[in-house]
Amino acid sequence: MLITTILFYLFSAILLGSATAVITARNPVYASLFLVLAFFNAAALFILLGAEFLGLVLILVYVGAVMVLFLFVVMMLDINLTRLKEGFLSYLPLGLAIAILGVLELAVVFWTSPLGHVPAPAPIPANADNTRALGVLLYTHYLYPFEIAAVILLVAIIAAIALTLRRRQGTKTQNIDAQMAVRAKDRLSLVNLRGPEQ
Amino acid sequence: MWVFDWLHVFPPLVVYLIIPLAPLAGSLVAGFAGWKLQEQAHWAPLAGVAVAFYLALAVLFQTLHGQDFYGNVYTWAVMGHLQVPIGFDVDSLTALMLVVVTFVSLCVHLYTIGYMHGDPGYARFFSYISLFTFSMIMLVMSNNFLQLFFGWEAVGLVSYLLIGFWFQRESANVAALKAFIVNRVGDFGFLIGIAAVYHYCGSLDYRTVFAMVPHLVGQTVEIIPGHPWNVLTWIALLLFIGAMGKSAQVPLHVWLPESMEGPTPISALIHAATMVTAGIFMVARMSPIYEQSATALTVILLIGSITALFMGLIGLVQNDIKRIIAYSTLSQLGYMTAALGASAFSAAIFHLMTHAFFKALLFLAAGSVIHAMANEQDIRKMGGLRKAMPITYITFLIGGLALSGIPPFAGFFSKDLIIEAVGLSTLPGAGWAEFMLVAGAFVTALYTFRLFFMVFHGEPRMDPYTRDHLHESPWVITVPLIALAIPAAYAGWAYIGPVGLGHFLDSSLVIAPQFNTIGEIAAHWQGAGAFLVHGLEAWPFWLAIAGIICAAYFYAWRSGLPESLSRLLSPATWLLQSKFGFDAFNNAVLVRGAIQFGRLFWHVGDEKLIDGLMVNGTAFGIGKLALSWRRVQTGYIYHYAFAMIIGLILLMTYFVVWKG
Amino acid sequence: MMGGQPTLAAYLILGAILFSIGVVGIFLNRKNVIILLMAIELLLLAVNINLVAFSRYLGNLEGQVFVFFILTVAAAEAAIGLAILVVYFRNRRSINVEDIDELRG
Amino acid sequence: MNAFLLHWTFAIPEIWVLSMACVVLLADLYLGERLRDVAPVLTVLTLLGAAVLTFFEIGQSGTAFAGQLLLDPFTNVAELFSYLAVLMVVLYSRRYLMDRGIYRGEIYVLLLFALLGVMVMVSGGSLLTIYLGLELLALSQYALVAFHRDSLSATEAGLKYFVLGALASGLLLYGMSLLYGLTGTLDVRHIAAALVNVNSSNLILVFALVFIVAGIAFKLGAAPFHMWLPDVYQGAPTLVTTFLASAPKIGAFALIVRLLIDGGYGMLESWQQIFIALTLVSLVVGNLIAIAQQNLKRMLAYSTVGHVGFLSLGIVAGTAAGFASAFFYTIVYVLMSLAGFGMILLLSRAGFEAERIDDFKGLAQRKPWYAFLMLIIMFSMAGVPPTVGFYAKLAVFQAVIAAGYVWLAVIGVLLAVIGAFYYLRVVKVMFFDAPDPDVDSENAPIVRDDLASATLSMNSLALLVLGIVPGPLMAFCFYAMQGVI
Amino acid sequence: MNAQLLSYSIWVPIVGGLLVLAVGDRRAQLARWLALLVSLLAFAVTIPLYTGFDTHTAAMQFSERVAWIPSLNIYYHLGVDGISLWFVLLTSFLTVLVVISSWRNVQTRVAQFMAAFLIMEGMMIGVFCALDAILFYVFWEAMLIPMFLIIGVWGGPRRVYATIKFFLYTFLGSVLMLVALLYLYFHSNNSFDLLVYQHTPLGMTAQILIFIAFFVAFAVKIPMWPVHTWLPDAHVEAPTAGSVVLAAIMLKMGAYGFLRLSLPIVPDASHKLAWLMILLSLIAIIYVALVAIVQEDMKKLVAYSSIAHMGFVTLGFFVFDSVAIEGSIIQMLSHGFISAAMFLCIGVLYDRMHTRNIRAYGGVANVMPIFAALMMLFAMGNVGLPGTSGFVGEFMVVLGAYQVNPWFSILAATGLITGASYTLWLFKRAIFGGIVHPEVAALKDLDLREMLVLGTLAAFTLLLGVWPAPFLDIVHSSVQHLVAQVAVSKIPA
Repeated sequence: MLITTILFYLFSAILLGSATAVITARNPVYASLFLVLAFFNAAALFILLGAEFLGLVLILVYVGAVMVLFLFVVMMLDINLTRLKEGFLSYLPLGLAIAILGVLELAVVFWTSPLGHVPAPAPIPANADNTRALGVLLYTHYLYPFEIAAVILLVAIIAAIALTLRRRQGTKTQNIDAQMAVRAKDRLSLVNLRGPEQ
Repeated sequence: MWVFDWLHVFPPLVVYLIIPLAPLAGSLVAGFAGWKLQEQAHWAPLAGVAVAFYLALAVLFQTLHGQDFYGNVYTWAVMGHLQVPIGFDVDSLTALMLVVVTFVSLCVHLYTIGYMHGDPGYARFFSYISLFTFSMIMLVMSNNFLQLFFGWEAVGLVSYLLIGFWFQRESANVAALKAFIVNRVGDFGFLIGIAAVYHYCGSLDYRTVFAMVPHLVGQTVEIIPGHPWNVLTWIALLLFIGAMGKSAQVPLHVWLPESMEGPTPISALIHAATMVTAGIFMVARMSPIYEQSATALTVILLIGSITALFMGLIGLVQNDIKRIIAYSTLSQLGYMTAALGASAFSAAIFHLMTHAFFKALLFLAAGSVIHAMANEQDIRKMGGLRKAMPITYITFLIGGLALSGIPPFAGFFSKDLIIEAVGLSTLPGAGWAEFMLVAGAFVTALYTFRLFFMVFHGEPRMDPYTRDHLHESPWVITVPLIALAIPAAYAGWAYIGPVGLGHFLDSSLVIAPQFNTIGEIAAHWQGAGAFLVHGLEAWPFWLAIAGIICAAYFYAWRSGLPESLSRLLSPATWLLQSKFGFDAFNNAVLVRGAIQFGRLFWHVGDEKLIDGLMVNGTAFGIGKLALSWRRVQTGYIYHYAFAMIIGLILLMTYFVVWKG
Repeated sequence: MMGGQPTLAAYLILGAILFSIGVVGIFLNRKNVIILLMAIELLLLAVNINLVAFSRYLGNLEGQVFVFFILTVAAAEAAIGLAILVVYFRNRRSINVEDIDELRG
Repeated sequence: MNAFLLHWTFAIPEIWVLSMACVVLLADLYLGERLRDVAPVLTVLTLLGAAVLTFFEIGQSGTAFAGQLLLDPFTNVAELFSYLAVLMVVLYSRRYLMDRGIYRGEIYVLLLFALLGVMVMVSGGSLLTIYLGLELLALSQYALVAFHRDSLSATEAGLKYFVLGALASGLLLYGMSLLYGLTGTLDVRHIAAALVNVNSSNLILVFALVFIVAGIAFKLGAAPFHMWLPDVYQGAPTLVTTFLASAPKIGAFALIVRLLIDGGYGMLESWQQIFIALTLVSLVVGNLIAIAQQNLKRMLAYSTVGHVGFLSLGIVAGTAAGFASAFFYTIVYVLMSLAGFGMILLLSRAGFEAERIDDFKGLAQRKPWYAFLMLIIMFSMAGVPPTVGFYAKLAVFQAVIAAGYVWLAVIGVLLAVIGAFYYLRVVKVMFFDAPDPDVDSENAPIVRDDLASATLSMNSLALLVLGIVPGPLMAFCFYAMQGVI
Repeated sequence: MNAQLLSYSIWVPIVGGLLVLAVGDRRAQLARWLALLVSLLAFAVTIPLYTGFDTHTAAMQFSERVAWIPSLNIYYHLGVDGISLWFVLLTSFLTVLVVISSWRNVQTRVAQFMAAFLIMEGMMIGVFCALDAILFYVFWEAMLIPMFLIIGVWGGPRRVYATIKFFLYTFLGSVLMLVALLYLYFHSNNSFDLLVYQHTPLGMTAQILIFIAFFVAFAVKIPMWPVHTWLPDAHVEAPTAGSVVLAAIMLKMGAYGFLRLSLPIVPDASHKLAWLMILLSLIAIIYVALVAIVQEDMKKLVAYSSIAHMGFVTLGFFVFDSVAIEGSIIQMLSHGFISAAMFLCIGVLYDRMHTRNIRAYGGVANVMPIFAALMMLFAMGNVGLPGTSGFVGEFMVVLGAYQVNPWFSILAATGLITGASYTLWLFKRAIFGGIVHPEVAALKDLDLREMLVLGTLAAFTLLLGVWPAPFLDIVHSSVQHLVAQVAVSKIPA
């Protein structure tokens, strides 16, 4: 199935290219858009590997939610683009050398290891239901982690709100408790107005 | 004798114990209660010493009857396998020394009452001199090396305290310090000697050690590798270093002249009669060891002779009355030492005894003069005192004649005996020694009578006020003078028989047959009279007479002559006035050397190298390192990430290299 | 490639390169912090690729389960990260990486 | 009951803490306005309750949730110490937070969630749970560090911590992914079993370990993965720093226990090498750079790096005794940090953080009792008997020497001496220097906070008392580790 | 009671010290009296150790052994033998004097000061009694804390430098010992028992390494050249009482360490490296004595003299002769009295004049005769005059050293000369002479309290000098045993 191989290299190339673009883009908006592209390609690779559910989740959750959040923040913060690239080049050679050394070490090891050349698995049967299988695992075997993941999301919510929510002085909001707790005599005071003595 | 009979009610040990303890008690009373007793502080020490003297006589009497004692009082300590007791060895030598010591001490105590009258340190002074008596008694009565060393150092301490008695005076303090430290140099050798004795004999007890000595003959030790020395020579010389310090032999003599900074009674008691003879006594006591080493005896003989002559020469150019007597003491100690070298132990002890009497006499007489002169000590400012101070004059003359070796006074017998003995000695260098000693006789007479004539004869050279107030000293001063003049006059012919030549000391001494010079003389011994006659035929006597005549000529009749003579012989005068350069050498090389090395070690070794470079340097280096490493923490996220990644990659690379 | 599928090694090397790009993005970035956060997403993506590939080649689903959770956590992480970023921006009026150096030494 | 629910009771403490965290959140939301102390009080109750629940679990062991959760003595002991640590943080917190206007319920909620993260980590039976626990803890910590959102340094610290923390989790995850690839399982015990068949010189496995250890080292704060630590410790509100130095360290230690010992003991030889490197670098870097610090929090941060170096000695030993002593060291470190940062916390006031070393000048004259306590703390950190800090060092040295690494021990003790210098400096400032009139006049009375000061006293005195009677605590730690190998 | 005598000796002062601390600085007078009471009680507790001591055995007496840290096999194990007994008594005895001597001259933070000394007393006694390596180490190190504070809080102008130097120096020394102790643990079937260590076979290399580790610890404490430079600084800056304890007791711990640990545990290495130790001891005796001569600061002078005197002690150890070792122990004891007294004397002067510079004095004997007399006695003790305690030890060491090599005793005996030089030169410059400075003329002689303290020390100095037998009898069996033990090789065949 040559096509899979071709697709793999195609997606990989775009993935790596857009990843590189993410970290080198001048404008964060571009960067996030490249990241979206990278995610799309990764999702494609997932699907190539038979993980359709994860591929879809990647697109839905990441592209749909996380990246939108990124963009939102990028837009919200007024970021100047002037002081860029300073000092970047001076560190580049050493940094790249280190990174390349790391990649080379990993690559050689992966390439030479028998693990890297385990026989290709049998093609996934067409009726295999990846989503269902995952679901069964998640709700039985991985129930406990699943709950923890929920807690993590809760923490994220609490933390994000606690950090960013500001009750600004002077903003007028409705205080329902206070409204409910109002008693007539607090609002209405009867003043005995005596007219001028006639 | 009947006066001692009642003592039999006591066990002998008690009697022996009381001898040292009585002065000690006196000393403690004077020391602790002195502030309250004030001018009455002398009674307890005086009584203590008197008791000691009385008992010393009793002991002498006993030993004359062969009642020796050797025993322990208590166990001082058990060190490892070594048991060290405190004990007494009382034999004739001890008894004789005890009598000399306590007698001179008693005289000095008496004399001090007058001499120190009114001094703010009156009680303290009595405390010291009684303590000295105690220490000296402990020294001579000891039956082991430890106790000997105890007494040895204790007399050094008291000497230090007494020389520095007038501690307000800078010169007195310097002199005291010098005395102590020079003595310590001697004690250093002495201590090593004791260690050597312990090493080879396994004991510090006299009898045990002496019993071991024959077994050590022929044994050698290599202190400097490749140079085997006879063990006994080694021990003997080490111990003799101690004696050199204490008995002020060249080159450890430098402290004695300066010790004259102390009050005069001290000069008499310690620095003439008793303490300085400790070395002589010690060598005599150790005769079993010394007799086994010809080398040691030769060294002793030569050092003694050198001291005898050259210290006398220095005495010629001194002008301080006490210093002249001090140099004379040095010279006489040289004679004694020479006698020891010639194995004439009894002669040494005999001279020690006679010297104790006439030298104490001379000092006390000098003290009497100084007292009369209102503390003036320079003989160039004296003269013509003969009339004002007749008793002092007479007694001084007796002392001077005795010192010069004019018969029939005590010094003649003892000194002549020594010269005879040295002449008979077969040791290498004995000839030189004899020559120096004979020449010394002339020198002795010369400086003695130079002093005598300049002080008592000629024109008075003091200021008028002093001249008008010249007076004879009170009885507490003159009585001791007279008391000492008597033995100074007669002790020579009276005791040369039993002490100098006789068998009185035989039980205490061991003399090897080949060194038995005294034995030879004794073989020809025909009584004191014959000895006297014999002496008149010999060189020393005529040289002494010549010395007196020269002195009279130069200093009484032609008093301008010495001046021009000294100019004529200026290099020699200079040499004598600089005291052969010993002091200069000590100051320039030893004292300064120690201080320079101390500074070097302190500033360079301790401060710069150890503290500066190693200690603070390390701290400084670590601090610097910390500051520079601190800069790695730049605050930039990318550096932090970079550090992490570098760490990671390094670890990976390490494993690739290590395992791959 | 013979078997019609790229080898596992190919996926792993892809993951490794992507991971390195993420890392390089973190330590070579002198621009704003948002890009750092994106680089972190790349790191996680690389890990995910690894896990999915392993899962496929080992024929067990645990890797995919792991990826599922990583995605969840990554989302939460992004939320908190951005929140902190916003808070920081409010204080410093900059999210330039080189300005974040109050604390150092 | 379904098999995957077997032994679900093992998770009761976790469930309790989670539920109570939600309760605190809601209670604070609805009652916080009127009852300002409701959150801390409920938090304390939560912790006490959790302690009781955990206490009843002692003695049980096994797995739950299909191996996702492990219960063994280590779980129990580590959880108990974590409760204690958080409890102390809560007891320290009130006045400090009020002074800075951040006395809000969320902080307690976050603390509880972080605690939950630690609990999940210490009881984690698979790579997945461990990772999730770690993230739960980490996310809570990021938020806590930046919690004082008006403070530039706090938010900067939060940002740095976040970025580097994410990088570190990335490294850890990458390592985990390789481990999974090699063994085909996420369950640590299955990994251990699978590793028996893997050649120990398999470089992929070694790389997996390198990445995992790097992640762990980051969490522990071992050099060179420590760079975040000084900045975060200094920048975070002191209360948060106090927390960072406490329960999370137990969590980080749990990573070692679960990943390296439970899972990777077969690869001991490899990761021992890594730890030797980490130990050396940490000891040198931590102790040396601490000397140059003027800020006490920062100094204690570097000293933490040094402490991590020491505790790693026990890990290097690679023996049961070594791990136990490392655990003991961790616990002692936590106690010391709580006291040390607690002291800074207690001495600071609104508008004044007592975090410069010079702020302690003359403390012995101003507040002798506090100075005495700080003395104990400093000497304990320096490892001078009779404080408990000494026994911690003793134990790890003993272990490392037993394992034959005498040279490491020698280097360790020498750096302990260098380390002593900067602790002494604090003592010097407190006892030998005169009080700084500026500091004194500025805010003369040290604000009373009886609860916090009592806590601090107990905490510090415990360092001394445990120094005189270290036996039980040590036995407890040894007990905790007995089931591990 | 008898069974826990050592525990009482250790804990009575520590608990008492805490009580004093609790009294607080505001009630200074109460704190003083309480401290005195505690120190007396602590001294009283140690007396039965002497009266009940069996001189015929080298075994540990009054032993106590309780499990302390079972996880690491550490025991609370105490005991005394002839080697340690005197130091226990010396410590408890001197603390009483220290408390009395600080009665007036310490006016700030009195309770803390007294408490520090009492707590330190307990710890020091602990060092001498501990038979478990870790217990030993704990006391050994813990003692640094109070001393660190004493110098730092109540010290002179350069106190911070001095006290940190003191602490780090000694800390550096002791940590290596800890490594050695731990190493031994694994070669003695997991035991920390010092008595077990003594029978642990060890190869030569191991022995030498252990010896070096011990050496660093003990040499710093003694201190031996060239790790001695902390001592003069510490002494100069320490308050009088601190100097007294430092010189009289703390320095002895290093030497005690050699006897209790180095010699019996690594005998072969001790023999092999004896030359080095002897060399360093002789350097201490000669070099340091020369340095002492040129000192201008009285305390520094006495500090250097302490180093020189401790040179005799270490020399005595490493000639492996029973006379020398006993001599060293006596020298330590004697130095305990004499150095304490010397520092107290300097303290007496310092209290009155607030300077330790020798040049500022001169002629003190004119106005303080009693003081001068007592100080003379101590100076003579320092010089090693027979009849004072200072002589006994030096004499025995010289005797013993000669057994091995005459040169050792020749070089050591130079201490006789140099010792006399610096001590008496000090005495000459400070105490003798005319009064040059008007301040000196106004000095008052000793008061009763000072006389009591110095008089007591004088009595002991003389007693030990005149009759050392009772002191030596205690030491005897243990030293014989030690010598026999050191003579046997521990290298496994």
